[in-house]
Amino acid sequence: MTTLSTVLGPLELSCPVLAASGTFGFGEEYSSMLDLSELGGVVVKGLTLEPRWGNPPPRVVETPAGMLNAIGLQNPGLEGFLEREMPRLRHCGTAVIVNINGETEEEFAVLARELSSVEGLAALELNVSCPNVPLGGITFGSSTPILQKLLKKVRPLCRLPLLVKLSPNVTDIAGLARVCRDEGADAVSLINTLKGMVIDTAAKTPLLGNKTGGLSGPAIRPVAVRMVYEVFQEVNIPIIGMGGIMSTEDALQFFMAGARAVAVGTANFVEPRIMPQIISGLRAYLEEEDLEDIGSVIGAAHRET
Amino acid sequence: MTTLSTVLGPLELSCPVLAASGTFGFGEEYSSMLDLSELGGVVVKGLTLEPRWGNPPPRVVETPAGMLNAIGLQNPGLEGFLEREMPRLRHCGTAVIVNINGETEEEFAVLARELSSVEGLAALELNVSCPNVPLGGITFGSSTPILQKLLKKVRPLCRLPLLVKLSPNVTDIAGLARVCRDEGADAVSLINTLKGMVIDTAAKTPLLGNKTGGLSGPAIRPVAVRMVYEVFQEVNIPIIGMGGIMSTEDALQFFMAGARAVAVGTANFVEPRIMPQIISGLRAYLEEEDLEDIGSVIGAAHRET
Amino acid sequence: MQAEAIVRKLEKVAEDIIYLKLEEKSIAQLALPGQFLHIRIGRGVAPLLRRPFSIAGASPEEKAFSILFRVSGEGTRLMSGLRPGDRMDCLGPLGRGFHTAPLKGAALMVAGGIGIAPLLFLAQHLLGAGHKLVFFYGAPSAGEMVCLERFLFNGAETWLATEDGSAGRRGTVVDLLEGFFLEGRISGSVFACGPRPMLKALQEKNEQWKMPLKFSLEERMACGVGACQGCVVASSPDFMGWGARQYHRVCLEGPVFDAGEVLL
Amino acid sequence: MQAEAIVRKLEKVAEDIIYLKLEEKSIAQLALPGQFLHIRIGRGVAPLLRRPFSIAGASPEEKAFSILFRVSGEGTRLMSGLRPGDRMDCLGPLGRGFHTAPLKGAALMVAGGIGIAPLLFLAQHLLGAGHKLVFFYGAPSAGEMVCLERFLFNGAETWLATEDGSAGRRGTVVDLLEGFFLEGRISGSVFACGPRPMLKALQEKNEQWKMPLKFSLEERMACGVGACQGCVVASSPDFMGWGARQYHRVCLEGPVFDAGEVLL
Ligand SMILES: Cc1cc2nc3c(=O)[nH]c(=O)nc-3n(C[C@H](O)[C@H](O)[C@H](O)COP(=O)(O)OP(=O)(O)OC[C@H]3O[C@@H](n4cnc5c(N)ncnc54)[C@H](O)[C@@H]3O)c2cc1C
Ligand SMILES: Cc1cc2nc3c(=O)[nH]c(=O)nc-3n(C[C@H](O)[C@H](O)[C@H](O)COP(=O)(O)OP(=O)(O)OC[C@H]3O[C@@H](n4cnc5c(N)ncnc54)[C@H](O)[C@@H]3O)c2cc1C
Ligand SMILES: Cc1cc2nc3c(=O)[nH]c(=O)nc-3n(C[C@H](O)[C@H](O)[C@H](O)COP(=O)(O)O)c2cc1C
Ligand SMILES: Cc1cc2nc3c(=O)[nH]c(=O)nc-3n(C[C@H](O)[C@H](O)[C@H](O)COP(=O)(O)O)c2cc1C
Ligand code: FES
Ligand code: FES
Repeated sequence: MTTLSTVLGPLELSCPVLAASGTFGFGEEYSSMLDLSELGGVVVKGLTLEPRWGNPPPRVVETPAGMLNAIGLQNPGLEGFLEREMPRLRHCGTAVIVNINGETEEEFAVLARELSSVEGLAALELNVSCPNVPLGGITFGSSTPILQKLLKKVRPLCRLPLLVKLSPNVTDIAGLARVCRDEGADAVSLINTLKGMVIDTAAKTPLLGNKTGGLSGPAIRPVAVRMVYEVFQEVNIPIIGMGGIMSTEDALQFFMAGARAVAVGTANFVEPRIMPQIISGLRAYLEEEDLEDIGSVIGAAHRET
Repeated sequence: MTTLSTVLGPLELSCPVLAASGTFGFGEEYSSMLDLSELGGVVVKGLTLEPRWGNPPPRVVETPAGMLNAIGLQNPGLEGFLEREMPRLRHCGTAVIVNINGETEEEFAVLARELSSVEGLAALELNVSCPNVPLGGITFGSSTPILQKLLKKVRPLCRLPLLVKLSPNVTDIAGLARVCRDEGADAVSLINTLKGMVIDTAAKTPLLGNKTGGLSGPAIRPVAVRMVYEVFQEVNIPIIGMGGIMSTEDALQFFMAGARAVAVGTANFVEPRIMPQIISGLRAYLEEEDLEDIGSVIGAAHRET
Repeated sequence: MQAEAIVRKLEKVAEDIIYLKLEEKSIAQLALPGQFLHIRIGRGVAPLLRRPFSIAGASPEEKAFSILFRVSGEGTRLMSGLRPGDRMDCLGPLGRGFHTAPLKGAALMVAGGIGIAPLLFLAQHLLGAGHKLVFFYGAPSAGEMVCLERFLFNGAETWLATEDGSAGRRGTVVDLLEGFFLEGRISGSVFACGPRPMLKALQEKNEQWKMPLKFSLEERMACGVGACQGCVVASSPDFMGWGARQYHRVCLEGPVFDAGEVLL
Repeated sequence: MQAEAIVRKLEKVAEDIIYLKLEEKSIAQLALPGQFLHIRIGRGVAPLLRRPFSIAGASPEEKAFSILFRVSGEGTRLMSGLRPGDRMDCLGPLGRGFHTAPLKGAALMVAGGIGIAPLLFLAQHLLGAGHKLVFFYGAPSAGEMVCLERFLFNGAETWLATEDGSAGRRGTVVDLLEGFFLEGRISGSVFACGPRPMLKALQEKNEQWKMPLKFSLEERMACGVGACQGCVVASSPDFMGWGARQYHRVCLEGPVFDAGEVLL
């Protein structure tokens, strides 16, 4: 029997395919279209301490083989999440990972501490890479000392497996991943969106309400694969790979580059059943290649041939 | 009469559309398909002091709405360029800009000095952003102190207008542009390619001979437009914008974001007559909008509405 | 919820406007007026996202439904090349449609341009239920109007307005409607769809008319099912408060809203 | 050099192999065997780059030419949906073809799989000029072989090899050819096209055979016209030296090379 189970430090997943944060809501919207228990897990929409209304519309725009979003972390806040979403999520049948966001170290700390005692969560994902908020967000993930300071504060308070979601809008992704490892993060999520802009030439103004947005989808896949490859090569920390995954073949690129799990984001919008499809594709691949587990594919592109 | 002429410091162009370096050879290959004198100028393939054979194949691969290249600066070297290419280029009827590359400051300095006395060149473009060479290249364009040191050395030796081609693979593009301005560069070229990778899953290895390559084409356009917008907003230096331009509409996004000229790269491969088409499209646009010159479009997306 | 529909007919019904008849049983059965389909164009990565289109009519007996679309960009250009027998991947029916009961007085349908699409479906329902119906239809010019008679064969009172005066009254459809209200010639519930400025004008004027007013909104969408928060429209201030949304999702809470719910 | 050709015929001639006949006057007139066309698929951004295809035949009288392609990815999949009357944007004819004069002895055509395409065109030329021609054609199985009789109606000696033995000799086409040489049954100039490992095997064996050997290479291309340096193949060491290229561009110096020119 082949197995798709995968281990990222203390986080064990029955299947290495997750729903990426912000693209799967709180797991409810797609639950009529697929069986959540087939997934490796769901990373829920970015959560903040207080409720957030997000950015003014337009918030999304298609770009060549990709899209920009500038949602701006619209979410019900910690309390709203615990009251309205968590009771259902707890029984959704798959690992639930909460993507947490703060404007200050203190906010991250409170979220990490409070959520650590919530029953039914598999891990926290520290989002230090949101390009769409004026405070916090990407600034925490753009400089090693700032990230280090944040992790020194948050890591001790977080009793769940701690993932750190890094930004591709940086000169040295491996340097940031190294800080994560050194400060005890259990894994890094690579990558969040690239900061981009579309100008509405008729209106002579940036199209998005927030002016800039985050680029996701197949367009960014080569950048994402490269960053996973680079971090795998240089830093000894488990990686969750994402960015433009639309097929089993795409997912395999990430595994071979070194990811121990992958997340699917934008593709959910295009093809709501894409995750189960990729999962069965991976199973078929392992069988065809006569491999026992997905582990034998992880990092394969690094072996000398 | 509408005019497309544009001014970037000491560099005056009759038309604001250039061929991007590395995508138009030394201007010869496409000369049977279009009249070079219609163009604003040609930035020739990256030149090094000594001849370079470049990277092993495969060197190019298509990606969603883009491509990776890892040519590795194959070129005939300064001497070969002056002997074999320059005599023809001098009479090609358009502004010729040489994209120069060094492994050391000294190599950049020699190139800048030698080329300054060559008759028939309009400007030099200092490439501090090539992602495909092991030495020099992008390292000069990834850190402000290193870039500053290079410019302090090269600027005084360069008697031609000096453009600096920046890399998008950085945390703070505006900071690098600021150094360019402070050190007397005449303009910045934004952007070079994003570093990316494609893995050949059948072979379980990176597809390109060089493993990584530079991502260009429409896929990166939102990133390029954003960087032009950001630099225009924060730094007072003329900008040549590029990245995924395939149409007049795309070019207008760059002008509105703040570029005084644009360059077309990958699109030349798709549609060899794309530059003349964009140029007549711009002319038609100015007439429809009843504008006298392209200058009135530049930076338009920054005006409050 | 996701289904492959088969193209049965594709017809140009006005300048750049195409009528597409499709066959798919469950959509034909489930569709309610005002709901939309989120359609994938091709199998590639560009166009990447699905495109939302209102359902313009449905016939459970024929297992068929239709959409009416304006060729305005790359996706609709590709759709205009569809041929009978081609397959189209549809998500839907999605969203909250026009909830009509109880209807006081006539149903006043106010359409701007391609906004006619969901109203044709609504008209089909209302005419079927024996309601009185008056159509107000505006477009830039006669050439951009779809021939209503092909859709409203049961007969419905119809008034036209064009910006260039090439058909009906010169002016906007809102002006046209206002004339009727001012003259006291009409009253009833207003159902509208069209460009944002038209809906905004309606919303403003309705502060005086005070008719029940529902309209269908458009906003750029990614998921189409409420998961991404991409397609929002601001709530009207009356709807705010602790715990309330400041933004409604057009795809889930809409696309049809009561005029009082949103801030345009 | 850039032209819009019109699809005249599209025919499946083997498992996943499609014969496409196109009409465009100047390409039909200028095409030389071994040259290729760089074809844009659709008008969108994905597929982005043009795709190179060898010209498989041309008839200036009919203003027509043909290509033969294997459906192997997104671009060729889209091409397989072309219909008569559709337009195809072609750059070309490009590259250096088979320069055949002076031909000593027979022309030995060695094709592996879809590599048959340029050799069909070459055969058309050589047969026309009255040359003796022998075809060696290999493929994984009979099902993947195009029916040669539709292309070589003038008749030419033909020998087949398949890996599974389902047609002709079991084994590779290079083994097949070697048999002929070892038995001394044949000699002449060799023209080859096929997968890289096949060409490499030919090149190696030819160190003993010492026949004139030319082959057509494939490499990933961007521009197709020599501008990007994307499509290179290493020069054989004999060709190196100061000022010489270490890499040849397949699109400009090739796609046809003398076996001695390149290092595979
Ligand atoms: C609920 C709803 C119902 C609609 N019903 C109809 C209908 O019945 N008939 C019809 O012709 N059009 C309708 N539209 C608009 C239609 O979705 C757009 O015209 C279409 O998406 C344009 O796609 P394109 O690729 O041709 O244009 P492009 O401009 O190339 O599209 C680029 C991106 O912008 C989005 N976009 C562009 N215009 C609009 C728009 N007006 N609204 C939302 N997104 C847009 C596209 O979906 C795509 O993501 C509806 C929109 C919504 C939200
Ligand atoms: C000079 C030359 C002549 C050719 N002649 C023929 C022919 O007559 N018939 C035929 O079936 N094929 C021929 N090929 C191969 C053909 O170009 C590829 O099969 C085709 O590009 C695949 O495109 P795709 O979109 O279906 O595949 P994808 O794999 O989706 O293509 C992705 C990218 O890889 C490139 N690519 C993939 N395979 C090849 C390949 N083998 N060689 C070069 N680039 C490739 C594509 O051009 C594209 O840029 C030739 C190649 C060259 C270089
Ligand atoms: C609409 C949208 C909303 C997103 N919201 C979040 C978020 O709240 N937190 C986060 O860490 N990433 C967020 N992301 C980033 C995705 O989780 C993912 O990292 C990125 O989209 C790349 O993957 P993809 O190309 O598969 O979409 C969002 C992406 C999209 C498209
Ligand atoms: C094949 C290829 C070769 C390139 N070579 C160079 C180079 O030598 N020097 C340089 O500064 N940029 C080089 N570039 C980058 C382009 O000049 C341009 O900055 C980039 O491709 C973005 O523009 P585009 O999307 O229009 O191609 C190269 C790009 C491509 C595709
Ligand atoms: S489109 Fe995603 S929430 Fe409406
Ligand atoms: S493909 Fe550009 S040089 Fe050959």
